Amino acid sequence: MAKHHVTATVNGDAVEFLCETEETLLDVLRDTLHLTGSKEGCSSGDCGACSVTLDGRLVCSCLVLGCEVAGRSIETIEGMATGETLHPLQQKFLEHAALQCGICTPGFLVASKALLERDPDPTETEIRYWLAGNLCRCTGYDKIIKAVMDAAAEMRTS
Amino acid sequence: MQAKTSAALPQSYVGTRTVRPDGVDKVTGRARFGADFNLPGQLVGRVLRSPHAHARILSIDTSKAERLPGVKAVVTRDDFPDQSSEFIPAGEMMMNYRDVVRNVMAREKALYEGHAVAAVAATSTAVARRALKLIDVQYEVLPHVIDVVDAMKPEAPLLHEDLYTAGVEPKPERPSNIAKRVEIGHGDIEAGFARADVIVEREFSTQPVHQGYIEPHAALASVSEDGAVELWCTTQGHFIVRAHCARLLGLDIGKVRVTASEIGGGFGGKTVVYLEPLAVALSRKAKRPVKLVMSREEVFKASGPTSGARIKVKLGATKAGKFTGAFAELKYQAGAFQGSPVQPGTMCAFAPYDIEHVKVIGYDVVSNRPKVAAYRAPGAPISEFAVESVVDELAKKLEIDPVELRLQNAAREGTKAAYGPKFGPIGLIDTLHAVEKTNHYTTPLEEWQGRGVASGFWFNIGGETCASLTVNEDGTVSLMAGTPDIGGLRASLAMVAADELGVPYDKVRPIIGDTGSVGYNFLTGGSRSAFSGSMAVVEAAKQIKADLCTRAAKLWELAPDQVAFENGHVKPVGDTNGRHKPVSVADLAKVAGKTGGPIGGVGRINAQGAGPSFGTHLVDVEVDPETGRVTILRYTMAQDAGRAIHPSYVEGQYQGGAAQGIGWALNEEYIYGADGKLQNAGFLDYRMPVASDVPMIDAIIVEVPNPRHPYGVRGVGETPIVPPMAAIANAIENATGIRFTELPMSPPKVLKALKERGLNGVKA
Amino acid sequence: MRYEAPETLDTAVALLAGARGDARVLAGGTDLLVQMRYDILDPELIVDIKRIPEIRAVTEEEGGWRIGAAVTGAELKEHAALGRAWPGVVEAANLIGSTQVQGRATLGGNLCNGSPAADSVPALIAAGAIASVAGPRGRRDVPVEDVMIGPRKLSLERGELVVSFLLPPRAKGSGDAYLRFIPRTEMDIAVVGAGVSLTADDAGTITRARVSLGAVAEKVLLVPDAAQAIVGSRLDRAAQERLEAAARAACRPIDDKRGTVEFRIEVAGVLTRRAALIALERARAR
Amino acid sequence: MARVVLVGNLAQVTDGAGELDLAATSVQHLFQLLTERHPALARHLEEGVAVAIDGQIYQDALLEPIAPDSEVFIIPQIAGG
Repeated sequence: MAKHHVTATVNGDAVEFLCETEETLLDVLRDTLHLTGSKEGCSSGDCGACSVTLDGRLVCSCLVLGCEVAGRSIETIEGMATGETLHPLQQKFLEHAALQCGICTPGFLVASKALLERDPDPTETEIRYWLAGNLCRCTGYDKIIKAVMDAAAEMRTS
Repeated sequence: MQAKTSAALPQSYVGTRTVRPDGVDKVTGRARFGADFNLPGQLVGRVLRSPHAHARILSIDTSKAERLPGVKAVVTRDDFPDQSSEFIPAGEMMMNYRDVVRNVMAREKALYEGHAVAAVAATSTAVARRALKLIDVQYEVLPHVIDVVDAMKPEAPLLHEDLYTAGVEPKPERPSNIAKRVEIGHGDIEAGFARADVIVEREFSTQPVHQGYIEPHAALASVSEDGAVELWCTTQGHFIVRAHCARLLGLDIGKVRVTASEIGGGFGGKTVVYLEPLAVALSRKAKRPVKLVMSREEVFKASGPTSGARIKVKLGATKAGKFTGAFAELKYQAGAFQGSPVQPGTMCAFAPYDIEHVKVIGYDVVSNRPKVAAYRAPGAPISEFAVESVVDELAKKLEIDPVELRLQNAAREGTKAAYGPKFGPIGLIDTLHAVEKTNHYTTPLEEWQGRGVASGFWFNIGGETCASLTVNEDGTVSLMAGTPDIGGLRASLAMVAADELGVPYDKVRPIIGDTGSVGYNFLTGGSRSAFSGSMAVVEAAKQIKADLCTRAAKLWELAPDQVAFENGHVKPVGDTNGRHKPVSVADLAKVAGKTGGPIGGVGRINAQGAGPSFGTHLVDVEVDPETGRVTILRYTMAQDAGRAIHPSYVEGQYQGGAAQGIGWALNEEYIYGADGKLQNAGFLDYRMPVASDVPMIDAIIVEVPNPRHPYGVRGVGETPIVPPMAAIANAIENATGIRFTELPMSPPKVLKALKERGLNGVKA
Repeated sequence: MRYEAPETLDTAVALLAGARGDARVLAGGTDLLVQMRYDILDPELIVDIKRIPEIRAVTEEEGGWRIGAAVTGAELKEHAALGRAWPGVVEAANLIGSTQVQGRATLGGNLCNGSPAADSVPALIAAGAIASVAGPRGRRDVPVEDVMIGPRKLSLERGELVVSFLLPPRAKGSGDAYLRFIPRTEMDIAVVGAGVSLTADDAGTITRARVSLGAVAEKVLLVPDAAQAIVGSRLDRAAQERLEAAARAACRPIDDKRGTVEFRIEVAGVLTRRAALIALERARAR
Repeated sequence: MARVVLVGNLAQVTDGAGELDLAATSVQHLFQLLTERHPALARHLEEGVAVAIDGQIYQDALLEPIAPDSEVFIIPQIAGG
């Protein structure tokens, strides 16, 4: 059967693409739109490396079909910085060395941004549970949690 | 986007917390990992894997798949020439290529579920998937064996009809699954135990655990008509990948160019080849680029993990707490081919202690599981888990504080290690004092809470390393290294280069070169990359400084010994001091062309002098007496870094290793069914710690400088995973009075033990 | 593989009924997409029901609440009034997977995936929720405990789909709770799940109760004996022990990679008691 | 004469002789002397061993000097993760 013709908004830009029914949003982002910042770690929604927001809602792009996003708005890691300026979360991840290998970092940043947009002042426990769907095998999470708390504090004061 | 750096000249960068040069790419999604590379005309590769744990492969018919439109190449065992059974250097590792070729593509037999049997390259994923279904493999299913003890039984199904136990004289008459027997030690343990007032003897078991890197294996190969090979892959050692691919496919090493992508975690699991030779073989046939990426299920079934094991430990001590004799027997699973880390397991078991009489015996045992790969301090966490548990039990019996007992017996400079030689300056005692001094150590505990401590040791290595420094015409510096940067290496090397040449840190741009652009490098492993890489950078900088002095001396018409290099400038010294204004690296770079050409240096070394790193971990747990759940309440660890080049990334290694150890201790395991198939090949049921499972991990950096390194650096990457399992088992014992000897200490096991002792029930 | 996203129920039913091969309803997709990716399912037709208004709505109805089958866990969590009336149901829905999964996973999908370990189902059964089912032969109401008949097996006929769930009006002094046991703190499938809904009089004596257990049998169980064990009591120690015993007696679990028979039976009692205590606490608060 | 200790399985190859005194001046020289005495050792020395000279472990360092009073251990080679 013919491919689906889909128009949507990605990081504020109107995009058009063709996809098979079985192609996931992650497949479309990576292979068709060449936005490889979202990573494929498991294809089962268990690692969070493919996290994006769909109409502002945090989801795993490996658990969304490409054809489902017609007319909807997607934000990926590629849309997080504004021009020359890193998002405070990105800056804090760098300053706190909250990444080692970096494969999980885009997912953590997208998920953390979604958290701080809902709750500007989360507790350590709230952050840990919100991010429980993002696996990191390098850091033990310590510096990631600290970076998110520090970014939240800075965003509250600015 | 310019990220802030936290330090400025003339202060030394080493020891500060700079922002990593590759950081911005990694927080913006720009960084390219293994699966992020693509080429025009690229084909999709897929691997057909054995559904059986043990089966003879009677025939493989690929004709139907080859006829499917869109299929451009199919490869099987016939595409990989057999290799003789001899140990050949691959990089620094000794590999038996007879096994390597059989592991990348099953030959006579499929030896584990997930063993590669064939691979296809097609124009789309859908076509590739259909093609796999069209490959007709005839199997004769054979009885399988999964457990290490079962595999050692004489009547066990035999994996390799030609495998005779090495290390026993005379050679056994019959083949078996026991590949090797190793033994180390010194003194006379019988005499040692005779002098003991107290002896503790226990048996332990551990399960295989996977390295669990979040990035699956991925490789993209492009082979041209003239046989030139371009390979992009995620690996801890692209020079090792080059050596393996050249050997397995009969290629000239010089014709194979391998580029290491950014690597999404390895922990030892990306030191061997899986997809890479298949991608090259497929591309060679299809004459088009071929990309292969593993699914998570394939990662679990066909790569890693580390060994599961059975361990016996016997340790004796005097009333006063002096260890008198130590014995251990280690049985390690190697997976389908020999080569478990049992040898280092034997050498590390008692390494933290000064014991006169020691004997450790180890067995390397094959069974129908994926061939094990290195995992952080390979072999050490397993044997040290058992030993550190027994040390704790001994402390309890002797009524001596567990830290005090360790201090009494701790290895120090001059101690004869269990594996023979004497230690140089080491920091074990310092790490014990460091945790003892924390308020964590003295904070009161409540009911059903417990506190545990354990120490750990790993050797660390050096090895062949190249790094080049080029001073560009504007005074900026290009740094090229050849070991993949897995956790901040580029930052550390740039800091050392900046200090050596006296240039600002953000004027040094470090990159990881491909196998064609930098000299041979052993892989990133053995906690060696920052240790060895910084030595190579120092060597390269030395050449540049000498060259700059020569050029300045000539410009000033002075003798070479009348100039010297001091914090970024060449200046006249001695009686000519002050005769000329000191000239900076940048100024000399401007006139490089007029003074002899480009300025650069290359460090080419085989780094020796690696200093062992010891660590001590302190953990509080709480046990739910009704469900057996163990919660990690608090975690503190101290480890000797020699000198921390970048404290944040050293702490990161500590914290990450501890978290992996927490998973190993509590929930991670390979679960097999009676059919020999892996039942939990995914992140849903292979339970790695998530953010809400762990507390903050307080990392204390102890610095006992390594005298053999210009900055005193020791490797730090592996030791952190050694102590956690015992520390947690000791904490659970402290909370419940029950000594757990089987990993993982998962809720069903804990609850069962509590019930057996009538300890389960409502919390007071 | 066809994909359709109808905007009316009738079209959805017609598509499902008329499908040539295997037809699957797509709600949150958090199970369906994984099963497709790992070659467990290869449907001929996927019907995305998220564009049908009534399947996406939460509405008050005769003092009770009607929850559309494709409302996500995250949306339920943000519905303050529903959270006050049925905290246990909302908590259960929010235990399904990660924050990311919460953004997609639905009550309808969780039930119709047909897993005995589904987190939201014991809470719905304890709540006495009624599933409204639409099919070629019109609408019918089915108690949630009767929808699933075994692992991956539903009592729905070809072409039928769950449209919504009706949670009955809440009497004064009512409360519900759901607890599950998993080895980690998040991200695992329930090893045992226990849902309790009860009503207590002013003296704190339990007058009505429903108890449901997940992951301890081939389907999610309604356990009347466990409810009987506490009705008429104030959940004193003796009643708690009767409750635990009745819960354990109802279990017929299996050994698998997630837990042993012994462990599941033991913990079923513990969680049922703990859930009942929380439910009673909540009942007393109103 | 340097004191040379063979750790672990190597002693089997030398019929139990675990310790020897050899006038070795470098690792390469040491390997020559050892193979002359125990030809069976050659394979093992090639297949990869590490040499600890006065407590310092060397891998693939044929040219490393050995002092007359050095204590030398021949141990299995170490890689790592």
